[in-house]
Amino acid sequence: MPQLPSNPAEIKRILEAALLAAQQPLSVSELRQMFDGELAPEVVRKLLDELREEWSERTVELVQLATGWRFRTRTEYMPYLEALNPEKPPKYSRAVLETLSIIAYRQPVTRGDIEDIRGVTVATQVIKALEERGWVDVVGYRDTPGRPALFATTKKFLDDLGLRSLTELPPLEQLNQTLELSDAS
Amino acid sequence: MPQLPSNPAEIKRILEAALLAAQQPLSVSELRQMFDGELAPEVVRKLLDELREEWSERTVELVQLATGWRFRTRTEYMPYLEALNPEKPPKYSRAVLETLSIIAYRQPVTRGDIEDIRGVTVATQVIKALEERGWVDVVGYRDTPGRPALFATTKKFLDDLGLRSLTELPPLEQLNQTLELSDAS
Amino acid sequence: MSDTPVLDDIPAPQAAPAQEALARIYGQPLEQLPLDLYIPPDAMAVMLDAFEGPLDLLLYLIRKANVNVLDIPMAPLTLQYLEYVEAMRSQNMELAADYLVMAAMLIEIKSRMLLPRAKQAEEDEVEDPRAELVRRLIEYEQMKLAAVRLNEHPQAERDFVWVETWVEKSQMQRFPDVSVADLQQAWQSILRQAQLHTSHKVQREELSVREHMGLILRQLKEADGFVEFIHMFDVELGAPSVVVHFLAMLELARERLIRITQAEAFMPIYVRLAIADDAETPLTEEEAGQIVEIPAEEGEGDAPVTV
Repeated sequence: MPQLPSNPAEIKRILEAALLAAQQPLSVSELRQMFDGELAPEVVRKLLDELREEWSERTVELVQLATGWRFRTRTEYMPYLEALNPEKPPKYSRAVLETLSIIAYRQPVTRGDIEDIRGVTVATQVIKALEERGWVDVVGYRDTPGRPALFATTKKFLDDLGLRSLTELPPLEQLNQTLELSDAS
Repeated sequence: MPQLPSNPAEIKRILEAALLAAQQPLSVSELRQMFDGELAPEVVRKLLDELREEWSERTVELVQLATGWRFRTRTEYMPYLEALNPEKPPKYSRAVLETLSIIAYRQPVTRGDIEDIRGVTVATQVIKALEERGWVDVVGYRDTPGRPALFATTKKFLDDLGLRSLTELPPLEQLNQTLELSDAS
Repeated sequence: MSDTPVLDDIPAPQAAPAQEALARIYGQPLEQLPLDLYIPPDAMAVMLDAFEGPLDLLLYLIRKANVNVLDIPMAPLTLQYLEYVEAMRSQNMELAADYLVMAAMLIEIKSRMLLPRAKQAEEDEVEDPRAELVRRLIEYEQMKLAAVRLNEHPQAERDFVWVETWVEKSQMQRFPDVSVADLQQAWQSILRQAQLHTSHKVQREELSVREHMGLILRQLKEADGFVEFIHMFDVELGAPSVVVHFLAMLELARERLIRITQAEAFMPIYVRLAIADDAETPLTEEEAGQIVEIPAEEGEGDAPVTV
């Protein structure tokens, strides 16, 4: 186990190296492993905040996600990077996106719940596409006849959208207020 | 296809973003693809040289390989990254362990001594592995024909095994007894 | 038969407004719906693609007419909805199934609204037959908008790439862990082997002497020449250590690994590593006369280590 450097600047560089090389987001506790747990979580968090600040004006940015911290390229460079990578991520149909929204905002939901909201049958491949992306999974079964599977979004979904938690999802349009207002009138 | 920025600094930032995000080395011609080939190879090379210089003091370095350019984590951070991803540690072969134990218990010994005890030839890489580990070294040469090197264990060996001195190794007598007992049973 | 106001601006499939695209199909705006009930299969496919379902179609009709969701004119809406569904049904029964369920619901709501309301019920907040439909439309529209927002949110691989700098694994040399128990086991395995081959007798050997032999050799190697005998000892380590050190030195001398020399009696004793020259270049007569070499036991130097 390597030594804990006495110099905070050096510790920060080690955190930076680890985060730049990581294949998945690294949590504070994972980062502390590098120093045999000898570094207090608050210190790691403080250094991470400093790192985020240091990188804020650069081509890649340090973001805090659901499962930890990770560097990512700034969105403005994507048009150029796309030219390098001919493999494009899937572009989702409205059916997939609406299903994803319902799972994200109303989770946990069954396929029946999704169908009730959308007013149409949900094709198997719609849910499958989301499961294959690792964005939704089955978190349980509702205790009703047929024991339908309950779907919820995963941490990967939050990570891939750069969110720390579901509360960071874009707020829903407050359409209900209109309803209440006009009911009152 | 995005526009070629007029500002060289901006082009450099795009190259940087691409190289940081790339999963494999990027050649000059691949990098030029991002600008629809409108950027002269010499310009790309010059900017890459500048980037290498800019990153020379940082946690990752830009290196030129046979197949292209790539950011690489500096070796000094490896021990920390290793602590982050504890892989299953490799194991020494029986030959290495037996050689080590002979050197530990019978030091200083020549390769011939080890071969006599083990009854088999000791491959060069066996002793080399232990020397590279810093666990054994040559402490002298026996005054016999061929002047064979005498190997002994080092202080690092004791440190790494958590011993204060060789006397803390299990006594051979005890080992022999254990052996006899287990043979008898 | 309709007692609700007719909404002229709800587009019928026969007369879709040309200004605004109904949908975009493969990037091309669909500005006009087919003009009569005969819809070419391609156009029908386009139309079915344009709506995500009956709720989507209803929302479209309502928004297009710019009427309040909370006060839906059921008769014209139902009428127009049915015209669309009829067009779809003529082409694709399976897909129209969801739409037919909704059509039935609309007709039911419309008929309930036509029923005269009891006077007393009017004061008691009778539930509007449209309430459930309105609730569903609002919830669906909320999710539909959320989907658009979600899709606009930066997404990994589409809008940004994770940074994953290369770690040259080959540089990361991992060493095996070895414990005392491993050594013990290795030794036992050597003994087993030895027992199989020979009837060697394992003798007790003072390990500490062996350790000090190594220490002395290393000490001399670092000194790279003569070291005064008394400097070879660290008295602070205590008498047992000094004794063992001395025994180790004798053992080394016996094994001809070191040379211990004294120019004459009572002069300092020097210790140095045995070097190749010792054997090949004999000392000069004078040197030989002056240097008293502490003799090593002959014939033991290359004896194999007993196991």
